[in-house]
Amino acid sequence: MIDKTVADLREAVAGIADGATVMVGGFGRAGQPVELIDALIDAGASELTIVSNNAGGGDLGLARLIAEGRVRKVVCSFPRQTDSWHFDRAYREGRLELELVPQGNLAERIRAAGAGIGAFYSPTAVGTPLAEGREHREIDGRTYLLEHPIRADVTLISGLRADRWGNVVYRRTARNFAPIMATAARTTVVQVDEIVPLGALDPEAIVTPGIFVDRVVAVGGRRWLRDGAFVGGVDLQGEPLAAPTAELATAQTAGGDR
Amino acid sequence: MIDKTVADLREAVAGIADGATVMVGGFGRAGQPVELIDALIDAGASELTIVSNNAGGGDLGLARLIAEGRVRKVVCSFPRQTDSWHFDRAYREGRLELELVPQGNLAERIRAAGAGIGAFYSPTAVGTPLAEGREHREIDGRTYLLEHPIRADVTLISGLRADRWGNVVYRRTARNFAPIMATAARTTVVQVDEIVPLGALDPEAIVTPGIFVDRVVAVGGRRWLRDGAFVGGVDLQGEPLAAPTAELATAQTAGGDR
Amino acid sequence: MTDRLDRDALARRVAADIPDGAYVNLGIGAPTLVADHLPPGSEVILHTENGMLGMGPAPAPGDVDPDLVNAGKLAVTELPGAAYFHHADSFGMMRGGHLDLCILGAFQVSQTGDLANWSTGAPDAIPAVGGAMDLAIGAKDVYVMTDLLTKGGESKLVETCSYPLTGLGCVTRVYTDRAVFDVTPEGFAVRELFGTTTLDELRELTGLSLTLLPLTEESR
Amino acid sequence: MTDRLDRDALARRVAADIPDGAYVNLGIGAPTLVADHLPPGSEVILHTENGMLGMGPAPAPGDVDPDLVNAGKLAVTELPGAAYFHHADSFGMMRGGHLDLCILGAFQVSQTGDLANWSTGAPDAIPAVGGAMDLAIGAKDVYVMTDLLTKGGESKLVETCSYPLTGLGCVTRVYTDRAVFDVTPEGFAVRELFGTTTLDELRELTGLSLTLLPLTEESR
Repeated sequence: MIDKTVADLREAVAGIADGATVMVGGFGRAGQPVELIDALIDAGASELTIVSNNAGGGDLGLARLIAEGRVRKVVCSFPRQTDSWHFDRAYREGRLELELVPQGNLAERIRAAGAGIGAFYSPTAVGTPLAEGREHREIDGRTYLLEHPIRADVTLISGLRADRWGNVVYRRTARNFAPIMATAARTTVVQVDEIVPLGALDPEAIVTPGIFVDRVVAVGGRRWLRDGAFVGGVDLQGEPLAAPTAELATAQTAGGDR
Repeated sequence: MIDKTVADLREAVAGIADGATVMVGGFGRAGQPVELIDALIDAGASELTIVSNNAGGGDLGLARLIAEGRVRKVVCSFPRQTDSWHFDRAYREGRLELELVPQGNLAERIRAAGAGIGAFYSPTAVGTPLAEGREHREIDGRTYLLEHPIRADVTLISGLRADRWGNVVYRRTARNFAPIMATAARTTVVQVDEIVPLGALDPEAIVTPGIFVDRVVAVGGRRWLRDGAFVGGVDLQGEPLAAPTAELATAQTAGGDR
Repeated sequence: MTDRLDRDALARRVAADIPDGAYVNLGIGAPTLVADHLPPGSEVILHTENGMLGMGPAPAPGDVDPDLVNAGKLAVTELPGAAYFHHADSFGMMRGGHLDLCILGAFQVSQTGDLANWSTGAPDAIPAVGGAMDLAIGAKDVYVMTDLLTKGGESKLVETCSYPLTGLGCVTRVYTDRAVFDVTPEGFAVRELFGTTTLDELRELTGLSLTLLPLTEESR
Repeated sequence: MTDRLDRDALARRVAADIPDGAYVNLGIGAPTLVADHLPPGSEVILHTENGMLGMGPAPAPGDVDPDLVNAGKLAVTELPGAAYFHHADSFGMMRGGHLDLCILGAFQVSQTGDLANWSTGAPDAIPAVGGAMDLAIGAKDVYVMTDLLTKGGESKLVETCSYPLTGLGCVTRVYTDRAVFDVTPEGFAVRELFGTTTLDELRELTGLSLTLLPLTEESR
């Protein structure tokens, strides 16, 4: 019998070695696997290369991993945020290396790794400083840059629900990089709010089939819903986000439509 | 207001010119947009280049299009079937050209067209006759072939349900090539069993977002469910498939889960 | 000063040019204001590159959903007809030319349509590009929405960008607080003048030999 | 003749080697019989390249669903835990090395693991490749399941394939009606002999200098 669920977060991140390349899902805080990152910090690995869209904000998750000095290099598109003080400090002090990749190339390079594509030509970044020293090629009158896959030892992502085969569904824009990162690592670990029985997920709506998933751990409703320790960003006026209303929280975690 | 639904099949295929490149969804008969192909035959276009996984079976759909002499060239992975007599005859008589593409390269080349990838390196077909004369490249010790996108003027596909924005969901393995073909043509036309109100499709489960779709036409329950004119293939023993039971047909078209 | 459009008025002006049914990406920052000024009854489908089509306005306070944010990581809502997808699909949508329009901010735009909007090249800055380079080449039209001048009074419309480029020859139109410019094979052409602004003033401010589109003469 | 495994027995023999939890693609034709012989209680997840994981056995007569077929276009069923996806995702899954095992038929397998299974090169044949070339390179292990000899009595195990290739050096093991062979750096090594078949007989039938795996000696 296949059962990819593990008992706790410690087991979920077991075996991540010093120097490992770790993909971390999330776009800002949406979809960031904060509980897995906390477990990774507890497990003690260091000298990590992190592949993620951002480099953490505030004092938790990726930001905390960097603050703890565990990260040697970040591969991302957008490290700079109003609250990326931990990354900023480490970068300015020369304590970590940054590889900047345009967001779409980052996504496509991760997908290429998972899909067995050797390399591909992208039109993004042609004529910019990020094109310097790269292979250029003209195809049908347009110039492209050669882009190579980005692989990882481990992927850490956050989903809404999973079953014991490792099938995963996500919630709204928390999906972002998770489905492609799941395909690009030797070991893919998923935290979900809830593990459901096999067959409970609609086969037409499964976003990440279990073939890409090695370990699943349930973390309960995420922190911002569970205990009021809401950590969201700012609204359109730049004001801090309020925690969701109790009704919304209930609707969203009660096994409703999504 | 956006309304991509059109009144009838004639309008759905309007404007397809002689010599056009037309992508046609389906894997065998699963997902083949038979009603749209019939309308295309009625509309009269000829000298077509067809991009599809197969080249038709029996006497309907793609097979009929070929039988009617409308096809100049077929780009596909597997034209030969036990019942591909119309293709076989036209090919042997030199009345149409065949470009054979391995199925995975066919799919990835179609995706590349839709995703703005200039070209990509695939490991498939290296060392085979289909690699002859192609650009080879060694990447990280493995040999790859350069593959270019396949684009079309028009894509004809079949879905289960759509809304007026052109969001589409499919049914089981009838999905196959449709979602990628929808992205790779200037005009994408979708036949569905049923058009549903905007908001009726689960945003987490939409497979083809409306941005890729230009026209949607409702054809009712497909023929094999609607009027008993079931046209399916053979079972594991090679026996012709029986038409589905009435209960199954009801369950599948009554707006049930899928 | 009153002749210049303020940010909201400019957003309204840009919004008026977006046709019903268009698929539009508003990037981050000021251009996202355009969403608030779309003509009532018009259906414009907003794409956010973090994986959504059919993005709606900011939620009411207390209805914020941290799983539902835009590219600027601000809270948004979901309209009926919305769809979610992953990042590779989202940028494929963009790179594949399926969006009708991107509206972006800019540090500089050159008369050949080159865009600089991701870096001022300051040596001590932490580089961050996000989706800027993908957006710059990822739509049938790329409009820039910006003040004509920097805070220091320098023209953002230039002969050649001095800042690091985001994309080559990608901008098709520039909406500024003083005028609207099309990027043409002959350089910038003034499409519309706001308030009392004149062509000569614009030539002086930009140092460019601007032309006037026939359309503009009419509309005055 | 009775010492040779028939097709069902061979399928059962292959099935016995598939570990619980494996992701397996059975191609089309004879290898699909393996599905009927998986050990009871073992969960093996079948992939069909036309867009499904968790494929179940053929449906009962009258329960056929033409929207639910395998790569051979035959009716199948859906198991709890199944998932559907499109063709690019399906072949990405394969090409990306996520499948544990593909089981394929063959016209010829060379001692370096080259596979020929899509074309006999007959000049009048209509060429058709389907997913054969993608499958050949698309799994951690590629097993071939075939009779050792053609109907004309020629060995399908060869020094070098004379038929057009499907993939280079991709086959890792060959299950035949007379023996099981591993592809090793030293060529074919016999892993298991069926019935009274001997190594010498196999050498004679194939014309190859076969070695015997230590495992085989033990198991006799």
